[in-house]
Amino acid sequence: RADGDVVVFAAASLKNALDAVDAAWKAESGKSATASYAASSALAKQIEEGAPADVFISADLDWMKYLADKKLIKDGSDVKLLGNRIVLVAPKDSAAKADIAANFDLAALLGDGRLAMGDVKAVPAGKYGKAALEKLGVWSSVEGKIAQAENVRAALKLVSTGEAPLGIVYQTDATAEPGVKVVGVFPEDSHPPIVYPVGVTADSKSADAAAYVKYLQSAKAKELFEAQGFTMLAPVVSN
Amino acid sequence: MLDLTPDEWNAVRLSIKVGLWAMAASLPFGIAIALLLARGKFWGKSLLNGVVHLPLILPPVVTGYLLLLSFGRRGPIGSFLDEYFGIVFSFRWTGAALACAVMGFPLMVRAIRLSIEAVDRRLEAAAGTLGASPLWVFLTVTLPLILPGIVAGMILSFAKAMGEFGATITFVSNIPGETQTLPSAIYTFTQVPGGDAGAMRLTLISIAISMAALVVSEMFARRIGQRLDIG
Amino acid sequence: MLDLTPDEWNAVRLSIKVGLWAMAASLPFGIAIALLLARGKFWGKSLLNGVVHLPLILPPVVTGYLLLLSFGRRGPIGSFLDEYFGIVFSFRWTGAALACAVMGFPLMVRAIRLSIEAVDRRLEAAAGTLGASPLWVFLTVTLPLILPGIVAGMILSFAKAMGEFGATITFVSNIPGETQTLPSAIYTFTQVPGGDAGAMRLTLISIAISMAALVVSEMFARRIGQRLDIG
Amino acid sequence: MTLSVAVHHRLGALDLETSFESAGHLTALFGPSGSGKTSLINIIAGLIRPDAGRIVIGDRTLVDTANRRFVPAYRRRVGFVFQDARLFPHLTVRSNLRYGRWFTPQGERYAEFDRVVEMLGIGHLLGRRPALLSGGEKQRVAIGRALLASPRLLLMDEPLASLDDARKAEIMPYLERLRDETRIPIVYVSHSIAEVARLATDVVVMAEGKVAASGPTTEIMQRLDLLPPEEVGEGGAVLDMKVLRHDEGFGMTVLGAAAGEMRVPRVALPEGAVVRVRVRARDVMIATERPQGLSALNILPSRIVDIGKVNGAQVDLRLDCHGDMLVSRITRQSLETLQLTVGRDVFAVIKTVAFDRANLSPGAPLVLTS
Amino acid sequence: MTLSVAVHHRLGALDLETSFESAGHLTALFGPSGSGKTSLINIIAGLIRPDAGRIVIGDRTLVDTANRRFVPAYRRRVGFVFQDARLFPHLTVRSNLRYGRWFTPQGERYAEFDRVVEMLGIGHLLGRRPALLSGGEKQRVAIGRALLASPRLLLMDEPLASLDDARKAEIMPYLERLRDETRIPIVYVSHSIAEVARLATDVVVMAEGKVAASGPTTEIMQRLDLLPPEEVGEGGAVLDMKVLRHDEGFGMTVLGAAAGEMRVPRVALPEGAVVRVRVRARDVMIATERPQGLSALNILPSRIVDIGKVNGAQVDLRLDCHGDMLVSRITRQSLETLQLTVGRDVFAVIKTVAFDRANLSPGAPLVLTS
Ligand SMILES: Nc1ncnc2c1ncn2[C@@H]1O[C@H](COP(=O)(O)OP(=O)(O)OP(=O)(O)O)[C@@H](O)[C@H]1O
Ligand SMILES: Nc1ncnc2c1ncn2[C@@H]1O[C@H](COP(=O)(O)OP(=O)(O)OP(=O)(O)O)[C@@H](O)[C@H]1O
Ligand SMILES: [Mg+2]
Ligand SMILES: [Mg+2]
Repeated sequence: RADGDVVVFAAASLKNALDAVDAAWKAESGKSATASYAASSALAKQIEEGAPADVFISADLDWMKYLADKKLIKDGSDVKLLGNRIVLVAPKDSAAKADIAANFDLAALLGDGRLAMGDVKAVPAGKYGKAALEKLGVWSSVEGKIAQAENVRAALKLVSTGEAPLGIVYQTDATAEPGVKVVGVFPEDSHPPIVYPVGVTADSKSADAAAYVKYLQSAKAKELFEAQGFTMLAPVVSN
Repeated sequence: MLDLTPDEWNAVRLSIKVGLWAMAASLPFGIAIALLLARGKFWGKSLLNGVVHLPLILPPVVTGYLLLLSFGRRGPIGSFLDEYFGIVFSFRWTGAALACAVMGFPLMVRAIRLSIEAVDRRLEAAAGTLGASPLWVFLTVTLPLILPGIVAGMILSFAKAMGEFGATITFVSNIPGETQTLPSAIYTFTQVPGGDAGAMRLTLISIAISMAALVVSEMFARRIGQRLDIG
Repeated sequence: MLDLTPDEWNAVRLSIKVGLWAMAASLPFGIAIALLLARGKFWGKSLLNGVVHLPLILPPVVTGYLLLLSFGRRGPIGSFLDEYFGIVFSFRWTGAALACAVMGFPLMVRAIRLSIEAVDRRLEAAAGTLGASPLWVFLTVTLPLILPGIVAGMILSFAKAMGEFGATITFVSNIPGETQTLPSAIYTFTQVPGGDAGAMRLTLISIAISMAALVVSEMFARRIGQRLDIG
Repeated sequence: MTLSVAVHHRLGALDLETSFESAGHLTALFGPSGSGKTSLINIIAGLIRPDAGRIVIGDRTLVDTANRRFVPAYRRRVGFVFQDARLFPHLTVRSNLRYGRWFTPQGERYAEFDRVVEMLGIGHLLGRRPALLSGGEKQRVAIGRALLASPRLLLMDEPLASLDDARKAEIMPYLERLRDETRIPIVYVSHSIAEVARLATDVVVMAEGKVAASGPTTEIMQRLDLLPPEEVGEGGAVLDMKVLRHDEGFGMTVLGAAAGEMRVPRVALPEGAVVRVRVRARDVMIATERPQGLSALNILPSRIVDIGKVNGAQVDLRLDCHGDMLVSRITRQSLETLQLTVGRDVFAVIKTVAFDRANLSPGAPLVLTS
Repeated sequence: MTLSVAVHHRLGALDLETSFESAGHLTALFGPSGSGKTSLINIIAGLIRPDAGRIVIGDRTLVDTANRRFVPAYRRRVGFVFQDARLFPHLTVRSNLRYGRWFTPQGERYAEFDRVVEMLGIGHLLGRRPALLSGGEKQRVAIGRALLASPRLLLMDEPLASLDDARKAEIMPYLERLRDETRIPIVYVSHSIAEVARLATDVVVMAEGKVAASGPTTEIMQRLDLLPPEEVGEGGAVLDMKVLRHDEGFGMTVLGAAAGEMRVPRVALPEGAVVRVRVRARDVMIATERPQGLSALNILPSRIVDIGKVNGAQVDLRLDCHGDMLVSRITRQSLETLQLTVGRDVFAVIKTVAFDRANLSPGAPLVLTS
């Protein structure tokens, strides 16, 4: 890692997209970014402990707010960058069909199987999923049948291996995983908006951090993010 | 401080149960493999040794996936066991115990193996001349002499089970009352802003349980040690 | 299959470096603590024993946080070491080594301790009568006799370092070229769609390195064993 | 029971190439340190698998490499007293002693616990762990452990080396009884001629892995050349004599053989019993006329049949006492002064006190090598 | 150098309560198995810290519990030959032997490697690991290891028990030289009266943790009551005699003392040298008239000064030979037949061949207990 690189602390689920964006940025500007991918929680606490991060991209608003509240994010630097959708998936050989709407019969679809999703308290995708199911009025009927995974990828694995007949994961994961098929998409208004915010840390001394964050909102970046299934929430800015 | 939620109480109980089962169920295999590695001379011994160490070498998540792939509902071993023996691991506490047992296995085997290698084989020969068949020699001489290693292996396995969550949560997920062990519960807390206090509380409970187990094991080991003391 | 990206090569090199350092740096402490626990009689021995086992008992994430809080730039120990010795752990490879050393420590101590407890103390007494001071007795008699335990402890520590990522990633994050070890890189792969192939590739490399280490250690141990063989 | 051993085994620098047959009840292995005695009994016990060879005891073939036969140690029912005691450190003395019993069929248990414990004087140690025993105590427990397994073949590797003589004196009669009454064959490694002469029916002398000589004790003991220089004084004739009568007044026993009558300290055997008497060569004096006013009580007329090689100041004479052979060691000076020649009739003079318990033992019915 | 030991120590059931002083150069500890001999030398070595007591050697106080003094084992410069060999299993024989050298100051190294190795006959074993040695080989290496540390105090716990007599005969002269030339005090545990009589200047007889008797060897050896019943035959007088002349023709040496002249097999010492002669009680016959035509060469006029307690068939007489004391063991029958009474003048008759090498040793200049 060359000194002078922009150090980006990013939620692990962004790796594919962000690696592509970083490569493009390097090609265009000649500057490099170094990304450290881990759970948002770990990254936030590391920044709190003085980690040499310039930019933080969280998988949810909570951890960004956690840092912002401690004045560890440069005022006004945070942007709601990306959005995502949560979907209901089943193993690819499954015959399950669902029309996700209020009070749809998820319990019947599960049978005696379990619904795999991220931890409903800890993992963003789990939190969104639980909110959606509550909003749709089916939570109470499946509450006892949840298999909470450490992260959304693990939930996806539980479905792709056939361990669980259904799971709730991000669209970005579902489209890229050949072992599952999307059974239904949760209505966007059934859960709080899924947001990946980005911000520059208060301790950042990098002159390029702001430029990097700006590049994340460029047309090229938008193209790369959307190729991975994210939606771009921030308006495109031009350099 | 001890006003735990019912789910947390469940996690405590489950952790102890999973830890004890993981420890107990892996013990015979641990002893057998340790014996093989310490004494055996066979083709593929290095391979076996490597396989035993795998759970240590692989990131727990990977071990969890591998367990899922082989012992899961559709995995070759999982479906076989389900069909012929009715043993199901997926999303059951038994799966958590399996994951913990696997994760602690290399530690247990190493401890027992070290003890086996330290046994004075002349004592076994002496038992043989007194009419004890190899099995009896093992039961009456080798086993008592390697008790320190067995105790160490058991405590390592139990302690590991108290701390293991990567493979467990990946394999059997995190179902309160069924597969949510203490470390899974702690993990959940660490992932939420402001969850530190809760994590701390459960961590202290986990430490308390393990310390109790440690103290008991040390007392036991001291007893054995005194008996074997070579004044 | 071996066409790794530069970052991945870095991870391989870093993992080996971190593993070796973790193993080597914790060895003297491991031997000292094992001696204390095996031989010492002092108030607070149970406590020490418990503390040594903590990294095993605690979920790695918790260990990572505790390291971050104490050895981080702003932590009490971290800032002290930085100020007076210029040793910085936070977000450096040294921190990764520290995390791995800590995680492997209970395993190393147990192995060495088991060996120490198996030493025939009458041999040490014999060395004493020949004029060897306690330190010399330790260096010329005890140490050679516990080599099997030391080798086992070292290999456990190294293997653990090859698989450890929970505490590492939590303590020093996952910065390519600085703190991204093989298991962290593997973890990252498992977090994104289509990462399985990459994870598999790195996993195989990790296994290969560990197996090489295992084979070397076994050969070494066999040598020692032959020397100590009680015919 | 005949013990027949013919084995070849390579041990580092030593080539063990041993072949002997012994029809005796107690076969002594005798030889310098490192000559392969322990290795040989390890092979007999089944702890070492010989490179080649055959071991047969009675009608049981224990090893026959030509026919790929190898009875494992635990099926041989040997009682092995190791040179190092090798007690089980995790068991009390009592459990150590009882260990072999578990594996002995009920009907074949001939050793009585209390009797053995009493003989070995280890009653007060039963509750202890071996680690706290003294060297001699360990060795005694080891002997007890081997005996209490009621073995069908007893292998003893210098079992009495670390014991004081008082203790030896209590154990030896037991071994004699074992030898004579239970007829358990015993292979006994020892450095002590006194032990060998007293206990052994047959002797195998080893040197550098080979058998230097073997045969009945009476024969081997007369071959002073086989004995190590330090032990020749202990060598001499071994006579089997009959108890003629007891002289209770003086606490003596009169023994008889072809050689004549001999007075020895009181022997606790009935009249008619056979006693084995070791007459050390150095205890036999020569007189040309019947001595008067001398405290030595045994004066046997005999004839010089052989004058041995001169050895420093000393020379050994073989005497024929009416058919029984005696050996006498005297100085060259006496040989010359007394003008002793082959064929001359002389008196063999032996003090009664020369016979201590170590030289008298209930006579082993000597069995000739078949 | 005076060795003074007065310790109290509780060992399980045994109460070790030992107190003795020895100004001798080689102090033998003698006593039955379990009497506390090993424990006592462990205390002298510093391996056991006594509950109470004082140990002083020369002007060095090793232990003084009253003054809280305790010199740790490694500062005592003792050479300890353990009852079990205790070789370092991870070192070759050579490294085992050299171990103590490292810790011996250059100027204080008196033991020569080659000399010791040759004496012990372990030259061919130097490259081996202890695990592959025979019992006697181990013990010899252990002796070598202790000697090569050039200790200032040598503690030997039954060092020769597992050795054959030929080997013993090579080691004993070395120990004698050590005792007499280097003046290294030696404490020597043994069950063998022959060894004790030959080597020891002083004897401490132990029984159940207590000192039953202690004193110069010459005194203790005459007290046949102290000896275990099996060993009384070995007891007797110990005389220090001067080499008068050699009789090369017959390979003999003539020794002189107050008692008169004695002919013994050739001794490799110059005229005028002092030789310690052990005269076993059972080797001394009594004659009321000077015997004629007898192969026994040594006939000493003497007077009966004491008739001991009757012991079975036997009785011990003390004889005064012009000031030197002899002990004779004869039968009660002879006592009566020859009408022996205190005060009667008789002849003590001793065969020359009764003196083998074990009974003759370069005389230790006896030092009286200060
Ligand atoms: N640590 C201990 N605890 C209890 N008893 C002990 C301990 N050490 C020795 N003993 C006992 O003390 C007695 C004396 O032991 P020691 O080894 O000194 O005997 P010893 O005279 O050397 O006998 P031996 O000739 O058989 O070697 C023995 O009965 C032994 O069992
Ligand atoms: N496994 C082995 N490898 C190499 N050499 C060996 C091995 N075992 C024994 N020896 C050697 O073989 C020789 C015979 O050993 P053994 O123990 O049979 O002697 P021993 O007659 O019992 O002697 P001792 O009277 O000293 O006990 C010794 O020189 C020993 O060093
Ligand atoms: Mg031997
Ligand atoms: Mg002893």
